[in-house]
Amino acid sequence: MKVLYFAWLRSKTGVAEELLTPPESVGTVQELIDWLIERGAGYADAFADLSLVRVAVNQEYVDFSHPVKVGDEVAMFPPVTGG
Amino acid sequence: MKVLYFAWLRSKTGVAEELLTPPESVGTVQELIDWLIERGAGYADAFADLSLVRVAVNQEYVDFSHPVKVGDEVAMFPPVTGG
Amino acid sequence: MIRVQAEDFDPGLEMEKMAEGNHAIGGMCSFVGLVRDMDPSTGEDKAVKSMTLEHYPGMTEKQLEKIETLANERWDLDGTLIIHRYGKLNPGERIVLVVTASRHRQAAFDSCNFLMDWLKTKAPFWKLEETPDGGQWVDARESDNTATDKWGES
Amino acid sequence: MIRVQAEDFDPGLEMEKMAEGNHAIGGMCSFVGLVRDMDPSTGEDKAVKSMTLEHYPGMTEKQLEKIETLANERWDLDGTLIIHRYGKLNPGERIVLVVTASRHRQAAFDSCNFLMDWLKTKAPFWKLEETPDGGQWVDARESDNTATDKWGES
Repeated sequence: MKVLYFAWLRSKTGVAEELLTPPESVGTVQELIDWLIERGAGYADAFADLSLVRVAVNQEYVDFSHPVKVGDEVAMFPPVTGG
Repeated sequence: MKVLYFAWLRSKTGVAEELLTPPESVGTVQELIDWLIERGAGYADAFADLSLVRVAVNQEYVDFSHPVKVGDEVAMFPPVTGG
Repeated sequence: MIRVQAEDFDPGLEMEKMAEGNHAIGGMCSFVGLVRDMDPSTGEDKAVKSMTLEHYPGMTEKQLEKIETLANERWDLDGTLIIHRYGKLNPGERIVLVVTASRHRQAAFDSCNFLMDWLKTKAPFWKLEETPDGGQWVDARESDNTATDKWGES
Repeated sequence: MIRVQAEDFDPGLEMEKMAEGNHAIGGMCSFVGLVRDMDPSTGEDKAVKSMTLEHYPGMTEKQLEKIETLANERWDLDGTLIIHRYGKLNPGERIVLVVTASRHRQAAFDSCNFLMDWLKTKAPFWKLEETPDGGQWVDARESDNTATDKWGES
């Protein structure tokens, strides 16, 4: 599973992109985030307030209950500020 | 009094601009139009349907009850179609 | 700023000039009106060969300035421009340009929309279209009055 | 058409290209977003030295295409264009261009406004502003969500 972080989520996790193999118990976005938070303080900081986190799976917006599986591209980022 | 006609009001009256001296009994736009209608068939045709006539006195929109006096610039035209 | 002219204009250049040196501007909205070739009575395309825009010199400038003032009173704007052409124009040619600049996106959109709606019902221009059946004065559309009404009393 | 690019663009030229050869178009609405120098936290002018726009390549294009399709389903349009830049930009530089062309004036205005509102809440771009206090990620504004909501479910 490829996981991408943008804007201040990238600054806080210290990672732009990583290939991860979460345990089988991780089946949704929410479970992926819970698992990431255990990986270190940077992740815990990045995901401290989930109201500021948006998620896309395979480049489509999804909510936290959306399934994630092997081969997915999961992106985590703050609300967008383009335009 | 200078009287101007635009668009099809000009075509129908056959006049773009004329200097007129209406009788003293002409005190409003409506009275001016009534007097013009008596001047000939072109005017009668131009003013046959007053719902299609707009009037400006001294380059400001007015309604038919607006006064007209010596020295005024009175313009008669159809609803505008610019833009 | 308002301009009433026979000559064409360059919308990109006009926008560039308005934004120049003012870095408080967040956005600019523009509208360009073009000569259509559709016959307004039959709805048939490619029917209009050319169009002549007649106007009322003096009153046109007065009305456009009044409309521009109204927009600036109503919205917080960093710039407004109205250019309207007169004379003979061919299908595809530019007739009118409205540009508004503001700190706020919606103010730019709304004021530009307002200026176009008002111009359509208040600026003394009349279109004479050359069609295969001869010259036809374009009728005013009730929808333009309705469009202006949505901005309320001004 | 959509384009995501580092390079600047020429709004006038883009409009010209869209109108070319289609004399059914009655009007074109455009919006150009510019880099402001105002500090978003303090409201102070001339505080932003530069801005870097980060984006999510791949998803950006997908989202912009989706937004463009929505606009074309909703309005009768003769052309739509969205150009969004990324990378480092200075105050006064162009960020985004939206152009819509239609037979009908209000369709051009509304679809351009819709595209900008949707782009503001859906296109994956993030602004990092360089201020005297260092780099600051710009916060999303609730008003942008409200602006998008006015177009209803899409």
